[in-house]
Amino acid sequence: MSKTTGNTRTGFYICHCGTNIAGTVDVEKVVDYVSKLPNVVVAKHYKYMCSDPGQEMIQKDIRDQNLNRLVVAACSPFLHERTFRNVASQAGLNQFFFQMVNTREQNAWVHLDALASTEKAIDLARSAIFRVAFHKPLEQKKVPIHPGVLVVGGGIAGIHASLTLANAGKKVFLVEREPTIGGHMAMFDKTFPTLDCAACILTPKMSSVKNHPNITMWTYSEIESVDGYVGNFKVNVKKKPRYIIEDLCVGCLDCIDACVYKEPRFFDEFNQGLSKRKPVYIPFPQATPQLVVIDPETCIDFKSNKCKKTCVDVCERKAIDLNQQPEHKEIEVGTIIVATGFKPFDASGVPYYGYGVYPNVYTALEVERLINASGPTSGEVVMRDGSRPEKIAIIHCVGSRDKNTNLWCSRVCCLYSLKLAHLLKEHTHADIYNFYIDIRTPGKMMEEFYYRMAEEGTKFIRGRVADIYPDLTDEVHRRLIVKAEDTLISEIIKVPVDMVVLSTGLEPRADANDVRRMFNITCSTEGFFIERHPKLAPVNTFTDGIFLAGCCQGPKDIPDTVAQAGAAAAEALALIDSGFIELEPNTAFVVEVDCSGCKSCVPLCPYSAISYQEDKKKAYINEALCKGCGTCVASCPSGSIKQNLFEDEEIYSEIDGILNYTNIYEVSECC
Amino acid sequence: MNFIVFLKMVPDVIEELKIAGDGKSLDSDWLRMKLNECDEHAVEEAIILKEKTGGKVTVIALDAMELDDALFSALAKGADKAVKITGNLQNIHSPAVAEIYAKYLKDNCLIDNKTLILSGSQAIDDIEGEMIYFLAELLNLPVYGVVTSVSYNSDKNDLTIMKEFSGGIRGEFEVEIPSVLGIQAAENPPRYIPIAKIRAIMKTSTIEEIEIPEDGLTEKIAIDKLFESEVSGRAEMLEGSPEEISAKLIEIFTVKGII
Amino acid sequence: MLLDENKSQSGSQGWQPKIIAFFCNWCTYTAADLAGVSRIKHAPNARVIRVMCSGRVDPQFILDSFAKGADGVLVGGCHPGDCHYQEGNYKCLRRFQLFKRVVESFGINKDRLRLEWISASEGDKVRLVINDMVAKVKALGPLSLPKKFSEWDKEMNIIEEKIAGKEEAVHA
Amino acid sequence: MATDIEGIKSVTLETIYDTPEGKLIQSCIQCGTCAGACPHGEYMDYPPRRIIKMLQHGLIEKVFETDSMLKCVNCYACMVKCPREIHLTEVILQLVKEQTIIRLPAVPPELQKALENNYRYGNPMGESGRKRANWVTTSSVPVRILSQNPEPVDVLWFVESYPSYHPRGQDTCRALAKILNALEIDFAILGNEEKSAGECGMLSYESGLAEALVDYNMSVFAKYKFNKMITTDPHALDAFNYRYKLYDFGYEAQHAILFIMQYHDRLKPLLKKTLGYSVTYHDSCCLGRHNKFYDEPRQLLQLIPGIKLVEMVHNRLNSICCGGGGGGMWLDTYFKSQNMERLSDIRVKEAIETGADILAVACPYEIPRFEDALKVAGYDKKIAVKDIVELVSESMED
Repeated sequence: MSKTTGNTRTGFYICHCGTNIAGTVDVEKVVDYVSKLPNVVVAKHYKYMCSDPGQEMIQKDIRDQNLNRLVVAACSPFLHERTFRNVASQAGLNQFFFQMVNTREQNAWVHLDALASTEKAIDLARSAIFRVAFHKPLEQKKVPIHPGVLVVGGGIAGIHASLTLANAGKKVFLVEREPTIGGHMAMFDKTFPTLDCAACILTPKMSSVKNHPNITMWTYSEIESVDGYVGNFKVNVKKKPRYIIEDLCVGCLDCIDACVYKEPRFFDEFNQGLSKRKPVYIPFPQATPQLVVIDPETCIDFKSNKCKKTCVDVCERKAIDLNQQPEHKEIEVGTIIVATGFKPFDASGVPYYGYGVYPNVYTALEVERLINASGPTSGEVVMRDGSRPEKIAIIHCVGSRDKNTNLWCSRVCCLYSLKLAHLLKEHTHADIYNFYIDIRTPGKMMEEFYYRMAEEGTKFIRGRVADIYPDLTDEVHRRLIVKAEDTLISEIIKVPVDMVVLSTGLEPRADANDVRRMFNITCSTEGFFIERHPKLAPVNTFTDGIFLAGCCQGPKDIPDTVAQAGAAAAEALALIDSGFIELEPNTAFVVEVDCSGCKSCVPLCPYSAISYQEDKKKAYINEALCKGCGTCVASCPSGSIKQNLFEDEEIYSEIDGILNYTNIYEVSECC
Repeated sequence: MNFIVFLKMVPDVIEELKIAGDGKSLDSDWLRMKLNECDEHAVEEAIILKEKTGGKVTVIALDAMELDDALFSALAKGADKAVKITGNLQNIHSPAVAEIYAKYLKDNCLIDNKTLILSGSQAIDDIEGEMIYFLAELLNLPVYGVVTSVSYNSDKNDLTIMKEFSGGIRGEFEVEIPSVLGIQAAENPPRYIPIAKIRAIMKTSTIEEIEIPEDGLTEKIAIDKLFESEVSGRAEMLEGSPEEISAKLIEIFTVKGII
Repeated sequence: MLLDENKSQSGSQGWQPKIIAFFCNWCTYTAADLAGVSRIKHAPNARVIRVMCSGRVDPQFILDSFAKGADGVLVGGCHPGDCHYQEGNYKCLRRFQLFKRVVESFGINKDRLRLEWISASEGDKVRLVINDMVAKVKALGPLSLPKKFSEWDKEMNIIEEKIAGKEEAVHA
Repeated sequence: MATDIEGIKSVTLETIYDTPEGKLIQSCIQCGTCAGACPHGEYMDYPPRRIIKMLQHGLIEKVFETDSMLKCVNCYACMVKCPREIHLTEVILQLVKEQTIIRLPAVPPELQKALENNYRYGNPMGESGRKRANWVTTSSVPVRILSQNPEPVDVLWFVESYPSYHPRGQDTCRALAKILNALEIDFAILGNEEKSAGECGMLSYESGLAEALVDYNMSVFAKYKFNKMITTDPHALDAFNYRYKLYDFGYEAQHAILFIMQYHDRLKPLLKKTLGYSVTYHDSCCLGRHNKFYDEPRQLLQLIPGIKLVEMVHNRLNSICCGGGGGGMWLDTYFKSQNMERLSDIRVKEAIETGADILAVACPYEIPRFEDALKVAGYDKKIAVKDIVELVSESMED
């Protein structure tokens, strides 16, 4: 080693983690080796280092043995770095005189060869011991947390999280992309397993959001950019023009009647196209806010500029402004809850189910609208050709559990398929056939719900449908034949039905990747956002201060969504109420005497934290702006920029440690 | 039981046969040889009998083009031994063939009450199926041709065979062992052998070769001339509606004096 | 006295390469953790050094690793466009392209130095990359720069002594 | 579907669980899509789903005792719909089929004859090899035969057996010759030296036969110099692209339709005659499901002036097999004895339903099969079966 830092007294601790580490790594051998290294005063192994006795043992050693450096080889630093830093500081040691060795996730769990695994553990232990000698005492900077919260997405998750936070007295910005909040839940008729009306339980919450003094609700709006970090995010929101002056519109809907289009003729998104709307419309009667919106894609005035503008004339309050421009708002918040929801699988992605080809093949969401009393048929189940179905097939797992589409189980389809079986039977008295691969009904009262549906006479056929085609021999009905193997009796069956319902799975939103980048969070390859820990931090992301709620994290039902939204709100509250956040001190700084003033670092910083001081002819780093990536450090030709926690000496000593370089050097020196 | 099956390669009529310049033999340019169909049945019958009674099947043939394929195929089907008789085999016909086979049997096999000799009951170049009769004569054994089924009676150590006669008449015979059978059809059609198995057998088995002595054959038959049969008449295709065709038919039949 | 990696390396029986891996905190290090949580087994030859961003990887770290006995160096960062610090990975890439040529000009085989983009969800890619790199470095054999350095030092000493001897002779 | 050809080559039923394919098979969720998708599923004692379960339970021997796999027509319907992406048609079913054929008490005679003929004569119909190139004498344009003129050639056209011998197949050959000639392609055929490629159906039954034919054809290819290979038979195409590759076949093999489509700019002005047909196109299993060429044949049809394309109920990925694959070509009598409805009969009903004048195909098996089926249905005067290249050639006439 080039130099040591005086009287270094290091304690080394390796955790068994039950058998998780000790089952592969020979911990005694590691301790045996490490105890012979220079500077090491104590080396111990223990069953669970993170447990109270483990922590106490370390603290006692720090005090009794006068340790001034601490190395713990255990799990990933993502899990317990904070724990052991606390151990150090509680024992009176600066918490940054600590280094953690990842011996579980990146060693014991991924290797089979115990010898190689132990050798790796020794190399990395030595590396940490070499490194920790160069650590410096650092202070964490405390930054106050802005008490405002941004909630992205106004579905049931966003609604519930917003209300929870607002009720706790926090200022909430709820941003929704569509003209109304409510999300998918607003489209549903009834909810399983209780069969209570979705609108009845959702719309009161929607109006609470609208009326809550602590909630600023921006519909028809999108997030444009997110800057800053936990406690202090700066968010730009774009309010798309709905061509209505919100403050003036009272929701009388006269403009809709007055539209030059006498009949609705455009695809009605809310009713899945089963009905038509006009260019000026309100998505559904309980839409919140109760404001119309003008769709420039279909409005004749936007296309030809020759419309008589009857809508403008009829509005007594002069609330229509066809020249409205997008509005850009900048807000400051301390925490963010991402609740962007899901996208139903596009059923034409399984071409052999004939969606889009045969008019009587419906998606589950379409059927929700058909059954809904406020839907396009006022709750009458009438098919596109005007007939009423006598035989209905409900096909589970469309776009789920299939490598050709989506690999995962969408978790809610079994139960909503059961629910639709019940509702369709109630509305039509038709014979219902549920084609399924496995019936999955976990959760409270769910299995009971399944039995109830079975008792109601729903026919269950265990087999994934392989083909749907019109019966060419049936001149009258032209029923659709649903072909599958009933795997329980090993017979190929062909069921003629009038209507097919495709229980489509849940997918991530198409723009999940853009959202992920904007918020600096991660998503799996399929596009669901990844939580910080699947069990212990299910609503946290890897980015501090950003939380997840609802189906953007993975498919889930309404109770779980609401529970998760509550949890996300609680996490946000906990942060806000702590009042401040402690930042990692991994910022960069300039050692002025060494700086030659070459300015090569200045343009490298994406946060403009580096400036050039004309008077001194030196670079200067604004610590408040520095995020601690270290890019400038790596490129400074004179080595005058240093990064706390990642100083050159620290990394070189890590390399030395891994390669056991001093020993080699000594050997070559002495011969 | 010891099953000895004599096989014969015959011209494959899938290719048009041409008479060679000498007017006495077939043009060998495009000539392909294949195993005589009845002989395939004889092999099949021998293997079926072996599967029922146990024993050993030996297939024996005079050398010819593509014979090896046929012998390996028989081995793949279940024959135990294949023998190829080589030598000057030009202009050899049934009596001489029988003589060669008889000599082979006398030199190499014990013909006892556990030996059955089989061969196809006819071939395209031996419609009468003479060979087995010549052979039986030389061996002094009973002989039965046009056999369509064979079953072994273990209690009496004899066979019950079915023979076909013209006019759809069949006869059942009790036959002693040893004897010579000319097989018309085996109990089942010749079985299919995956080519992979034949190719494997080619790598692992060998064909025993025996050379006949230069002289000692008493050829009693010689081909004088080969010629193609003359075209005697042609089929006439009738065209038109069913009514027109039937009218024409009646006219033709009347002219020919059939009706 | 440049290295010539085309000459076959001998005497490497039972030898296991050591690879130093600089992984960025947000993507690749997290992916390596994910590989662990998913129990995705891979070759035990890589030793990870965590940095906040691949942009922090100073070319000197790579040189230092080779000089001190590493057989390979792997740098892992976020996919282009995914950098936690907006564009640190681009800075790394820019530097890396240049540096790769420098390393090659030293006679170090290009397979010993590798830059990979591995996102936090790509646990299996960690396995693929490490296994592939270990296989390639194994095929190349040990680099053993420290040993070579000391041999070269000795040669230099002898040469220097010779030169000194000659000079003395001249002086004499 | 990316298939690991090397992997498939070495897989046997005994070693299957040591392969990635075995892991897939173990992950089968028993959903029954394969059985439901199988055009003959209802006639099988052991449809694919049960076969997988029997294999998992070590009871596969029981499957061999039945003729279930004899009924597989290699149509890839199960494979393309399998939610686990198990390579049913490509791997496991082939292994079971081969064992089935080995252990059957008696191979159906028509099939046995076809297999034996293919081995002995290089074509399943038992025709003389000497007559393989006879169709050339009636071609309106010269067709070079390599054995007579062994100069290097750009495109080797592998004609295959049905096009070589079947009268309607020969129509296709003459049409293609005309198109290639008009496009000024330097092409040639092997003539009498060519033998059946050992198409995929045969390959799945009979690896030995396939190897014998591969060995033979490879030895013939070695005699000549050419750059790429084309064929009108999707089965031959599969043989070259999936099987011959294992035996160091280093050429790019292409279906004639795809080859022609590369020259669509040159072809378009040649198509002068307007054909006022309504055409429905039958996706062949190998070209469609196995190689995902759904659009190219339709694009070529639409290049022809006046053609109106209509679709059958089952099209593209969901097309119904003509029943000729996997040996089905020689199992009609056997299938009938099992009271199975002929797939070609089902298929032509769908074609009739479209009201089209022409049932367009791109596989030589389909012309005889659909023509027969139409005769049975009494529709042979109302709708004609034509290979796409025939239609292209027709449009080239003034």
